[in-house]
Amino acid sequence: QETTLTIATVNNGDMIRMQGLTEDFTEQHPEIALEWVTLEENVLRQRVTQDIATNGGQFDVMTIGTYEVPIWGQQGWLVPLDDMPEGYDADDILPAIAGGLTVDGTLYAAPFYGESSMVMYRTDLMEEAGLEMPDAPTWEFIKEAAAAMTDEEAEIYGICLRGKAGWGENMAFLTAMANSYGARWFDEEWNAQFDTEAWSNTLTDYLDIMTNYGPPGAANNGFNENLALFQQGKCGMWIDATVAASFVTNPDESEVADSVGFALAPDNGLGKRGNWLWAWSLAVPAGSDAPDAAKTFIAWATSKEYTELVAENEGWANVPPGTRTSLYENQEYLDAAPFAQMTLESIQAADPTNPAVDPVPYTGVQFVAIPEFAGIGTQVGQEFSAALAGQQSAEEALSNAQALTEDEMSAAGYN
Amino acid sequence: MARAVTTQKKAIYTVAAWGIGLLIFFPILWTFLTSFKTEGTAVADPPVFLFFDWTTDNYTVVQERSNYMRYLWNSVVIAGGSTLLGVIIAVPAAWSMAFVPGNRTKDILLWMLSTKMLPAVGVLYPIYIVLIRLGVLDTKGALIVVVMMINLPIIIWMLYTYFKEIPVDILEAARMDGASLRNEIIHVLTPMAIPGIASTILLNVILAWNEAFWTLNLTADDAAPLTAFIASYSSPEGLFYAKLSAASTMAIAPILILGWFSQKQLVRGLTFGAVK
Amino acid sequence: MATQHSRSAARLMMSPAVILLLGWMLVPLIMTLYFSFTDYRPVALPPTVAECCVGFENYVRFFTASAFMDSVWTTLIMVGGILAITVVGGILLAILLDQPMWGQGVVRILVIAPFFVMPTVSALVWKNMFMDPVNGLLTHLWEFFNATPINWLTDVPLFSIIMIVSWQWLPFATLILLTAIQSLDSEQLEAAEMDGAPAIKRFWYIILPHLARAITVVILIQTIFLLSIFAEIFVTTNGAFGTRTLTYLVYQRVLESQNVGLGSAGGILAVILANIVAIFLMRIVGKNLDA
Amino acid sequence: MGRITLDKVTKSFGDVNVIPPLDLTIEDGEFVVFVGPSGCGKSTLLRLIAGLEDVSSGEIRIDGTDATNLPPAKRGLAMVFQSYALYPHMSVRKNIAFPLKMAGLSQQEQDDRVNRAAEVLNLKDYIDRRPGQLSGGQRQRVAIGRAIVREPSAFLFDEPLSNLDAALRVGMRLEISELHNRLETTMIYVTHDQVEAMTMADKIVVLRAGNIEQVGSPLELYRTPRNLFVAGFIGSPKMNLIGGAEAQKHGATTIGIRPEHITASTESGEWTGTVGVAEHLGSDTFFHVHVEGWKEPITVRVDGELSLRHGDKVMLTPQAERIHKFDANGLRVE
Amino acid sequence: MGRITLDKVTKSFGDVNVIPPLDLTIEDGEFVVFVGPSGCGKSTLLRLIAGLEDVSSGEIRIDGTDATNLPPAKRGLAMVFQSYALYPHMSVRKNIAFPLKMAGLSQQEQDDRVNRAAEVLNLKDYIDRRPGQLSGGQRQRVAIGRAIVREPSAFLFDEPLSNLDAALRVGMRLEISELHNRLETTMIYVTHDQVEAMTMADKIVVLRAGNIEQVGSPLELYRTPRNLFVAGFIGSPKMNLIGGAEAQKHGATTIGIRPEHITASTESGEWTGTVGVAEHLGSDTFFHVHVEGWKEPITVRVDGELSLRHGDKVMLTPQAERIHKFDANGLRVE
Ligand SMILES: Nc1ncnc2c1ncn2[C@@H]1O[C@H](COP(=O)(O)OP(=O)(O)OP(=O)(O)O)[C@@H](O)[C@H]1O
Ligand SMILES: Nc1ncnc2c1ncn2[C@@H]1O[C@H](COP(=O)(O)OP(=O)(O)OP(=O)(O)O)[C@@H](O)[C@H]1O
Ligand SMILES: [Mg+2]
Ligand SMILES: [Mg+2]
Repeated sequence: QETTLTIATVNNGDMIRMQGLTEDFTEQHPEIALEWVTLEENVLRQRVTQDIATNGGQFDVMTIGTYEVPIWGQQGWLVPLDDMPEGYDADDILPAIAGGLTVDGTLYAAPFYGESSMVMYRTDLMEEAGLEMPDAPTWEFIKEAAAAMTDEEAEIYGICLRGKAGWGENMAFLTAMANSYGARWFDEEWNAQFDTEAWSNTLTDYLDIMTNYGPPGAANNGFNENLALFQQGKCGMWIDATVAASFVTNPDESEVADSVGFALAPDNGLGKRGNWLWAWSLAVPAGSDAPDAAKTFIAWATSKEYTELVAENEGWANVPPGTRTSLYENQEYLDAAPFAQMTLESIQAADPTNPAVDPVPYTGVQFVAIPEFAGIGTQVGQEFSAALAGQQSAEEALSNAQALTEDEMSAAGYN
Repeated sequence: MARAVTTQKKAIYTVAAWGIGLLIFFPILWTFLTSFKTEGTAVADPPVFLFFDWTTDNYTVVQERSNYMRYLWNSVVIAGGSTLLGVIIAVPAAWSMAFVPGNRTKDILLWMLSTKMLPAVGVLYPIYIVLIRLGVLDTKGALIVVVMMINLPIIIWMLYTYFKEIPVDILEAARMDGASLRNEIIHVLTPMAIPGIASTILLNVILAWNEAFWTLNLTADDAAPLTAFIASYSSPEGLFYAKLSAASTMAIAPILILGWFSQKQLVRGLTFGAVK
Repeated sequence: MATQHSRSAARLMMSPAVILLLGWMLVPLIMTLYFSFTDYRPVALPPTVAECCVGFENYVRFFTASAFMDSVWTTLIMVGGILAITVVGGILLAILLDQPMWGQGVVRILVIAPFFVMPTVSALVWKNMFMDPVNGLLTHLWEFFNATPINWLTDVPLFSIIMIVSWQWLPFATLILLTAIQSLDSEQLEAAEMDGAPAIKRFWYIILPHLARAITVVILIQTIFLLSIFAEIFVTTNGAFGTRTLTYLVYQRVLESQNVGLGSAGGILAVILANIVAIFLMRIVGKNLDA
Repeated sequence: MGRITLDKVTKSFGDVNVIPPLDLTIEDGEFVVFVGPSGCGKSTLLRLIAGLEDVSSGEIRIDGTDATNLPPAKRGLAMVFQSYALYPHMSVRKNIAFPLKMAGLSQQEQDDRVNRAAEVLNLKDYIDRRPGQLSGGQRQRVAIGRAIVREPSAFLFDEPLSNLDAALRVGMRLEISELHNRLETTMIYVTHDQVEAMTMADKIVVLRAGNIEQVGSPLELYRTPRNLFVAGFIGSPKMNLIGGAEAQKHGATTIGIRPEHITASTESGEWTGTVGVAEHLGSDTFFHVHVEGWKEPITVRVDGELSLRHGDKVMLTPQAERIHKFDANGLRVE
Repeated sequence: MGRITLDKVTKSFGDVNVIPPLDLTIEDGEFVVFVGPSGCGKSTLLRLIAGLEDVSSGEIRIDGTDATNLPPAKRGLAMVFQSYALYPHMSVRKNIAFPLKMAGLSQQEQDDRVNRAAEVLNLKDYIDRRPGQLSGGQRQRVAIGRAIVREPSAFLFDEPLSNLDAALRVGMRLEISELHNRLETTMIYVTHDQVEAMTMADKIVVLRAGNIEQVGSPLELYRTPRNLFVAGFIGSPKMNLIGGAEAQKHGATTIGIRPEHITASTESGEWTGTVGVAEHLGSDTFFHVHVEGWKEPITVRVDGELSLRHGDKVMLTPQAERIHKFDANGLRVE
């Protein structure tokens, strides 16, 4: 009797790699067959949300993020993962990550890989510019370095940042950045805060850096576009997900593999750094008709053994990072991955329950863990992206953002 | 106007038309060429056209990542099935409207066309829910029906315009000759309308093949066609021009080849009654 | 042809198509209409599933949001722009292709090709390989001429999308118009020539009026398809920078914000607007259908 | 085996009453021609008989049995259409065999009958061509072939020659007449060409706006037209119709005299006029003569020898016994 | 003001030589008709004159000046097409005014001329309709109207009546003849209907395969056809052509005698035959008589009174002075 699991995954490298290694799983579990549905991030998110909201039951395993897990867990849409098979060692999961996947003490998703954000920079260019990157830079320094490294003639841009609209795209970066500027999305009464000085500073600085030292067309750049630019040697610095580290240091793909340095995300001395926390995790929707098989698969995909399997086949540098403490105690990994330590530190530096300088009523570092956020975040993202594209000023963008957020929040019944 | 065309004039027209033709075709050609480059050459500055080391690696990579044949098969089944089903339903309807027109015929025709104006995103939820209730989400059958419904108005309209060009006399002659309605349609109307039916089928296979909203949203795996295949390439990581090109080439090649081979039929029928 | 017998046969043979289309239209439409009067936010905390009834609240909200009017304008500009480019371009191209030349068949194959390309693919290819501000071919082209490259999708996003979609639909317009031009009775052109009309006037007074019917058909068919443009926007700008059409706005409400009630209200508004456009167009075409 | 009776048949399209109540009997073996101006309902009448249209009221009997509600195929009639209505995708052989195939005849029987028809109609050489490869006359023959293989009890022709050029028309006209002589089957033939009507018909039915104006043999109609309409419609060139004082003299509102019944001379005659257009056909010459005080010119047929030119004076004398008289209602007065 | 000369004009389409070297002069004010069977090059010749086709070699002179390379608009000719080629989207008024508009005439002048033309052609009532709302004859008139407003030095007509029905054709034929009488402009008229040719022409040009077979007035052609082709082509019904022993008697290979030049009687005559089909036109009757030993039936025109039926014996006597003799090459022998 064969069970078929339909697995929805995002089309990024680690997930694709997993598809190549499924033989290992099917050998262990001949009674389970796997079908992969690989989709681009936005499409995936829309598809799984649609499916789970209507109880469509098309998928047995879903790849979802730290944003969805707490909400969906609360809705009772996910199968609890507290009875994982023996030897799974759930306690090994990094506490910061596990915290984001747990609702009322119950784990609802298993992290496949985790990430924070950090500064990646070109050591050679930094040297040329006569500067030295501190381990924990300030925004002030980033600005200075970006100016020094920019050489538009040679198509080298001092800094590459996300500009593409979307709550998981530019807003992930900007929300995290805002945290370090002392800004927040909502005050404790769920009032939108885009009319504050802190947000104004955040956005003005962001636009300032990007227009002066960023690549052209930055308003359309997301993770992938920036990665491509960085790999081609066109960016001096790039502040983005820690997972990027393995790509930019991979000599097969990157032209600048041997001259990349890492630093913690910048701060403004207010006590919060501008880094985020994210994990792509595997969860079982409540509508699945094979929850047990699904759990078996998740256990395999997020286990230590899987990590070793990847290491064996593709090298340690390519194992999915950021989920287990044990990985960061593994010397082989630390040797193969020069960015490991920085990744771990970044992850640990993020505090989802207390993201901003001022107190907030929500959790989530670079997002607000309420269902309405996806819609609001994307609209706000579009305003900011439009500002980056030069279609409106920072003030206009902020007041539009403020208005639409207030509107949406009142419609959703928050105030 | 049949006066001698000077060779010089003809040469000018030839150059102009080829120039514009190649310009229009260029994006496809470029995609095709890029699919045989390495990622490095794909973004080389200045761009290289023909003189690079041709490699088929991208195709291998794409095939490893996703089972192309399976998506292809689903596309073929959905495009073919929906068109076939659509034609079977549309032929009698078009016959009725063309040969037994009533006062309402034109209104009905236009109403049918107006159903195409339902914004798909607006009715996704209802359709999704209906399909869940029926338990046919992610099945080829459901997709065939949905895509058929989307194209049905176009099929009916096209067939209607061809049928109208067929002289009623001939059908009446068949009737006088003792043909039943069924025989009239099978032995007389259909063979006479073959060019029109062929071009209707072609156009609708193309539309069905390229239909991207429903095929993406109503499938997960079992019924996912090439539109879903390409959706996993819309922004992969890193340098990806070559792989994107390979996947794109694979997604459009079958329909492009079909279209080219049958362009005469397609073009002949593509008038929607626009030509008198 | 019109005996009682054939009329009843006709009614019978038309019914499957009519019933199916009626079902296809009514079921979702009624459900959407119902949803539009409910509070339906399946992922809210706590979730609401079609909780009846909130009156016209959804409509009011959708209608009064500034995004609504913007999106209507965007839709009109986008559809209008594409129509203008494809019709004008199609006429010129059709006239060119109608001239004697070598390799006409091959040129036609080249011109027709974009029509076969999946919208998603076309958007991806244009976005990444042509309009990319760093690696795009157009950027290289601009640089070759020492011009400052254009950031297509951020500086002129609407125009860029119009170009991409026009590229896809130009072949369609060209083909229909070409067939129409070829159907022009050559004696009419000869008569005009005898009457002393030079080429340009023959075009203006004879060919163009002859094409009127074909042009209306092109406009009607394309409008139907263009009103629901989705993939091209989704892939290129995600609705940012003023490229959010009404369709896209509805998409954002329903699927991104998961506010089905609000989105459904938008959907109904879109249906109404689309039908206004449709009725307008169909009046014209309907008249032509008789002729 | 081909007696067709129409009993108070009417036909309306929506509000438009095309055929007012109409009675007509067509005898077995007769060659009946329906003539009348365009739009008078000839085709409609034929289609009612064929069963391609429903009558609005009244009854159609074929060989005594009520056929009013029979479908076309069951009436045992064959029709030849103006456009020929050949099946373009079938060879000549298949075209002719089609009704037999529909009737479910054996292949053997089909072949036999098709060959016989092809022989009769001289179609052997084209039997495997498609209609598109045939000339107009050949197509016409195929259409007739398709009609005769069914051995119908009557043939219906709707302007079968109007798409042919003049020379061919003459030839085909003869062929159809000969066919009728040979088959002796009822034929109903629609035309608006009165030469066709005159030369082919046993009986002509003159229609106007759905009404029968007169029924009779060609010569009957030629010699004693019942009213002005028939008088003007039958005969070529048309009968000269003269009103006013001249008609009064004969005690009528209008008199009519055919061009061939007027003698022209340069010396003496009853009427004096000037020659307008002269049409020389070689065999005959037609002069259009303007008689002072008359609105319409008088057409005169002259045998050839009289040489008159535009503007010449001419004297005309009608043959007294050939003058037709009509009253104020346009009806013939004897 | 309308003398057209063709000097060794030839025309080939690719390899196909449609017009071999051809010389022809059309005098000012003449009404010249080109006749010939389908495909003989009539339209091509007309289009060469119009300038719608380039000559392959040779020269075309209009009023003495070389027009061979002039574009159509510059030749000062107007053409009426078989399909009328009216502009379907323009009203009658606009159609007629189009050449004037192209010539840049003032609105006032345009209106004047259009009104005059409309008056002449009886188009006043339809002046604001579109061509699609007109009958065939009306369209024909509009086409002529469009031609006359330009006041051309010659009119070219390409089978202008072939799309009209028989009755209308007769009427339009007269109208065009009258127009010619009034305008006295050169007219070149293409037809394959020999009745049209006979009745309208001052001069007929008979073409066969691009060659001129004979040029002459209608009666010349009728009375002295130069060869068998012309003899068979001119005259309706066709001249009876008889070969074999009967022709030998007259010292010719073939003799020809027209139906109207044969006397029929039941009592005595030169030839004896049986009556086949009889065509009664009222005014005349045509008998098709089968004479023993002759392949083709002989057509005879009888004046009306002789009553013969199918199968009757009949005696025929040709009028001796009306017998045409042709030699082995088909050329006339006097
Ligand atoms: N299907 C129809 N619907 C409405 N009116 C019709 C229809 N068919 C014919 N008519 C009208 O009926 C009248 C008679 O038409 P019919 O075709 O019988 O004329 P006809 O004598 O055959 O003319 P023609 O010589 O032009 O063929 C016409 O006025 C025509 O407009
Ligand atoms: N454009 C062309 N290309 C090749 N051959 C042509 C062309 N136009 C005419 N012909 C040929 O030239 C010959 C003469 O044609 P034309 O049209 O002059 O004949 P016609 O006498 O007008 O015949 P009809 O009476 O049928 O109109 C025909 O054999 C025809 O096939
Ligand atoms: Mg008729
Ligand atoms: Mg011709």
